[in-house]
Amino acid sequence: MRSTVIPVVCGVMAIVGCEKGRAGASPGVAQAAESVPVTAQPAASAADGATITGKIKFTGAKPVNPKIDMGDEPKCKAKYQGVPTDELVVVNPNGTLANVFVYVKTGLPAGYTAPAPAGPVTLDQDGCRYHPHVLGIQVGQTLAIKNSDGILHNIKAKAVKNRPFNISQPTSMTSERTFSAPEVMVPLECNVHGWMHAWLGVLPHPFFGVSGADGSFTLKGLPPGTYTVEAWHEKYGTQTATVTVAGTETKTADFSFAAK
Amino acid sequence: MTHAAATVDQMRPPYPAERGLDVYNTKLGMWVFLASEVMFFAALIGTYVILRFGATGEWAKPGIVLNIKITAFNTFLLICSSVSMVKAYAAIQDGDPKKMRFWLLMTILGGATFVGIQVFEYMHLVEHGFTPAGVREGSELAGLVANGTLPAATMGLYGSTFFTMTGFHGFHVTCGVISMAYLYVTKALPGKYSQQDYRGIETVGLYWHFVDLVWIILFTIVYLI
Amino acid sequence: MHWWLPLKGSTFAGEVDGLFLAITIITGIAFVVVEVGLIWFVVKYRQRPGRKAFYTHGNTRAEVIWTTIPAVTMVALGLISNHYWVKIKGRHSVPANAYPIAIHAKQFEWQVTYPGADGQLGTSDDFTVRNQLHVPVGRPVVVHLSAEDVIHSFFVPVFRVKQDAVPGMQINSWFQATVPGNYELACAELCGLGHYRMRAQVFVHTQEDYDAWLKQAAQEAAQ
Amino acid sequence: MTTVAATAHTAHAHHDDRSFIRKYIFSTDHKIIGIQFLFVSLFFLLIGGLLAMQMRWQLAYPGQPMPGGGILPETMAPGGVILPEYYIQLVTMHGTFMVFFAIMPLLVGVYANFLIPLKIGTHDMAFPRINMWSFWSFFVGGLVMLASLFVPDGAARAGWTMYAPLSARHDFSGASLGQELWSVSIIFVGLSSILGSLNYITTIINNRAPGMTWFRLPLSVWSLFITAILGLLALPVLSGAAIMLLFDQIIGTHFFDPAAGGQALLWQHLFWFFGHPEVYILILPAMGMVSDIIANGSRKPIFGYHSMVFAIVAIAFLGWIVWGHHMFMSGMNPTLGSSFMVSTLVIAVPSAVKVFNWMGTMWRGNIRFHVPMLHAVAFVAMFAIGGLSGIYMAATPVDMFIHDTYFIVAHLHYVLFGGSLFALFGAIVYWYPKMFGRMMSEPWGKVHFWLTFIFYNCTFFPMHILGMAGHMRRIYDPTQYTFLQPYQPMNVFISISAFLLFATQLIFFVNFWWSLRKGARAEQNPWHDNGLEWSLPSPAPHGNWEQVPTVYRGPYEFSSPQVAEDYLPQYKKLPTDREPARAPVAGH
Repeated sequence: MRSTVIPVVCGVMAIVGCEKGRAGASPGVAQAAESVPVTAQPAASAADGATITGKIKFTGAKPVNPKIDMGDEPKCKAKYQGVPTDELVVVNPNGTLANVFVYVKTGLPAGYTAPAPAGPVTLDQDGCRYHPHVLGIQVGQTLAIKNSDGILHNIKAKAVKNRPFNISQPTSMTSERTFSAPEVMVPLECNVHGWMHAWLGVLPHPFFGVSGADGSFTLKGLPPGTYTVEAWHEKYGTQTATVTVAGTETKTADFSFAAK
Repeated sequence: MTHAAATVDQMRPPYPAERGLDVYNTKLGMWVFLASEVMFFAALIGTYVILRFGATGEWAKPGIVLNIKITAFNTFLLICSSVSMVKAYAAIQDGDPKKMRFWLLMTILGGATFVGIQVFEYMHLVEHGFTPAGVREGSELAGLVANGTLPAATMGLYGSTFFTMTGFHGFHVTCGVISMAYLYVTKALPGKYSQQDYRGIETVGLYWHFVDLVWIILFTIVYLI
Repeated sequence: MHWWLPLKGSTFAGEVDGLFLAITIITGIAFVVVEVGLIWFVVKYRQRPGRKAFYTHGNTRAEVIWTTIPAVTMVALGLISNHYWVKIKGRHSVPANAYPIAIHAKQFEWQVTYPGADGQLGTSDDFTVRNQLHVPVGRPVVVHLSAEDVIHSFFVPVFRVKQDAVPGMQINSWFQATVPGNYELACAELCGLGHYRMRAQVFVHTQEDYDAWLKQAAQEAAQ
Repeated sequence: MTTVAATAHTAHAHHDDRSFIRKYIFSTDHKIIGIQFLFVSLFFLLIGGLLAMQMRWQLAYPGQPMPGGGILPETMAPGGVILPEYYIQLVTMHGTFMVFFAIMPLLVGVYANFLIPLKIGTHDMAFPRINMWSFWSFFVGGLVMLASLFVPDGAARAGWTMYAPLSARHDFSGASLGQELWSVSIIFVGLSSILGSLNYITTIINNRAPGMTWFRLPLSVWSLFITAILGLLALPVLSGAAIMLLFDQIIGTHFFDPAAGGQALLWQHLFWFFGHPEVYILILPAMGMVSDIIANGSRKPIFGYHSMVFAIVAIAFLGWIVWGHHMFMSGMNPTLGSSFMVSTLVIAVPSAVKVFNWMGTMWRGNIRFHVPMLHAVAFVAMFAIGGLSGIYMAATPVDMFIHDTYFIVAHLHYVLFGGSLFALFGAIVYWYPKMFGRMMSEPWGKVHFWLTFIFYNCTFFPMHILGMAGHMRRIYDPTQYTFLQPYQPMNVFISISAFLLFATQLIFFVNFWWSLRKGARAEQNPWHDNGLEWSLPSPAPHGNWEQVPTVYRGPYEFSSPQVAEDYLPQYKKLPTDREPARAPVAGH
């Protein structure tokens, strides 16, 4: 029976072009994805071209993130000393705000195209939380979704401009997906663990970053021009700044979010 | 079928009454088929009734959403086409193929016009923002919903049921028109119907009256009530 | 591994199991009659050369008998079952003094809301715990079931209780736990790819343990 | 007229001049159409079985790579490990294929088409061309359903019952195109079934041979007639529901979406209003054919022919008012539950009557154990179990515990496999000579029967025990629940039996294909039966009779004292027989 089914399977697969995930994303890239600032772009162009950098300041009382009750997931609970909390608002010791997605919204020359980098961006599910919590990816670049917990997670991407998906990972494994259209932001969630949320920014160019432990970001290798740079935060919304750069100069654009 | 004897349909008059009931196969078959059609529309209408009377909040106001006048005329037209169908049937029973052709043609035209008007009505409704998914954002009707003239809660259900029920009825009318036109060209014009054998007319007539009846029910519950 | 029903954990578990046993006896008799009869006929009346079968078109009395007996049994069974059905699931079956707990089912978790100190749902001191159902023993508990997205089904085997949670509806289901302990709550209606893991723990406490837990949990939830 | 008849008769002469295509592909001959249904639905039976095997692997060895699973794409089983979303697709498609594309077409598509004209004595169906469309509509539906397994995001995954809103909203299920293709395919099946039914009904009412009065009809024809009525009235409801579901999926209507005012339970009511008559569509024809085979095997007239007929009719009527017993736990008004419980328990009575009458038929018989008879007796034994286990569900308080557990799975497989499928194996062997002019191998038939009987019970009986433990249906990994972990050995046992059961079926398929070419030539009446079809040569020629036979008596005159041999065909005229009142119509 199989013998007759296999060709059908393969044939139809070929026709509909079901994306096939290859297991294992290079850990190096995974680091890059998590470390700060993220600049998904070839180093060659970094040398020439301008740079926009800045810090995300945070003013006002530091809000408390809700606790997560991992009572029925001992495997995840074991990975924390204290009670794990949500990552809704992460304020760094130096009074800056982490997990802010900063990207060039407008201003690039018409028809500007950037080839998608070869390496994947890794989204790791570890301790029943997403790492990183906020990340960016280029159109066509591979998103490697990794399950380090070895328990069931499902990843539901509530995309609007891209094809939404909802896949599951019953054990430690890696699945891969790509995105075809720019979309800021694509909400990712796990329905098995209602608290698990991540935000994915899909852009056609490499000029984006996420503020990290020092609250800073850097957009490298910009062609000369005047840009609208937008900073997005999952709770405090967006802010924009207009920056004009030329040559290889470095301009600063700081943002400041106030507690609500 | 090589052996014509096996299928009564292909026989020319005098065709035999079947054993079993004294009804020829196509007529019996049509009655049986209509039984199944009844169940189909029963499912759609039953759904409408359950959703409408199970709905929380008041039901959408047909008088505001729809153009009752045009549809009333359309209903009248369909009833007339049923009458002309009867006339065609009576004509061929009296052995007057010419008269039968005329009335059959009238029926076809009536049905075709009905479908045309319904298409026009649909375009009109969608243009004003009434769609199967409910009221379209930023449309004329959306305004009426905003100012409370129309209930926001039930417009979606009304759109779903209205378009499904009337749509499938329209589909049935279209099928009827096509089959009548087919019979008109292949049987009526070549004069294959006679006082002895007018099974095609009788069978399609049954179907046509059924479709008419269904519309009267739909018009009442979807447009008037 | 039991070869029979699991532990009786609620007041009506006994009644359900009793009915189950009764049906097993009735069907058991029918089963033996049919299967033994078949085997007997198959052996006794197997083809033998030179014998002709007994030519008969039936026997009205026999047919009346084996139509009546099942009919009577079935109707009787229906009446008995209905008695318990009305008692367990009937419109007005929920005891007046039942302790309210709200359960909201969503893909793929149970959000259990407790009434807090005042024992009333819908007040400020309510708090919600995920995938943990704590109930006091020996006291009727009424569960207000609702669903977020798709149809789920609230199923606690030891309580013998099952009730679908339907989006757009609020359904009340009650039970009274009789044996303190730690059990499991499962989703019994296919609700998506995480269905098999839509599981919660059920803790049946003595009243004082329950009160203690309620107090502590409320504090944790508060901060 | 006589000239027409004459030309017709010459056309009957056994070489007929139609092209291969008209003869075997787009044929309007009821026998060819029956055979087309047979081949296609046997293929889908294998597909359904294959899906079940994958489920059983996952249940026995959760999360372990399935042998040969490597060929499946990453979206189904990466490295052969079945994914939860693929598992629920397996659950859904196994049920869908078995119900709509295997059992139903095997019973109705194959045997209503093949047997009705042969057994009532006519040349063909009333509407041969509609009959052809019925097959091709079914075929298209099958292809669509098969294709839906391989589209992006995979096949439908809400169970074969497609409970909304899981089935209606892609963001809930994770499926997309596959879910829509399911609805499309079901609409085709519904159309096919309606076209078929109106054909069967018209033919049986109108085209019976002279002397073939209603109460001389074989029970197989009676049950197929009632089944056709059920199909005619039930399938349109399913089609309507499937259309609404499809609209919810693609044009954003809100029939089943509570978020926008729709009603989730509406789908269940529509589905089960179709679904319960469907249950009887899946068993009545089996009962009818088993009655024929048992009478033949016992060499005795059917015990209580009339009450058998009335039982079928009663089941058909009651079948319309019991659909709610699938919804006792759905939040439906409990008072309705009470009435549905009573009607459900009452419907057990006619089934009981049939079982006892079958036993009565065997009582003091002279039983021959040819392969069809073995399957028929197994049918009675297994159907009895399936029927009895149904009583547990009918009793609502017990249903509260076993609803949606493996007890239900056991019950429905005892009825559908132990019932319908055993009857079908019997029927296939029994009418094989009339279809293909050859006999299937007797010894291999017996081997297949006994192995099937053993492994079948090893597979499905333990499921009752799992159900009593509260083992839920449609779960991907039972070991997630501590209260189910002790039962894992039983799951393993069931799976191994299931694999052996599947392997055993290959014997049947080999026997089937081998006999097509190499089987012993069949004589005209190999089983010494009374039906009209046995008055024809094997295989039955195109157009059946030149002059349809006249019927002088009922179909079950075995061991009649009137004749020396132990059977007396309906078409055999004894000196004492008088011609029926109505002479045959010219040309028939």
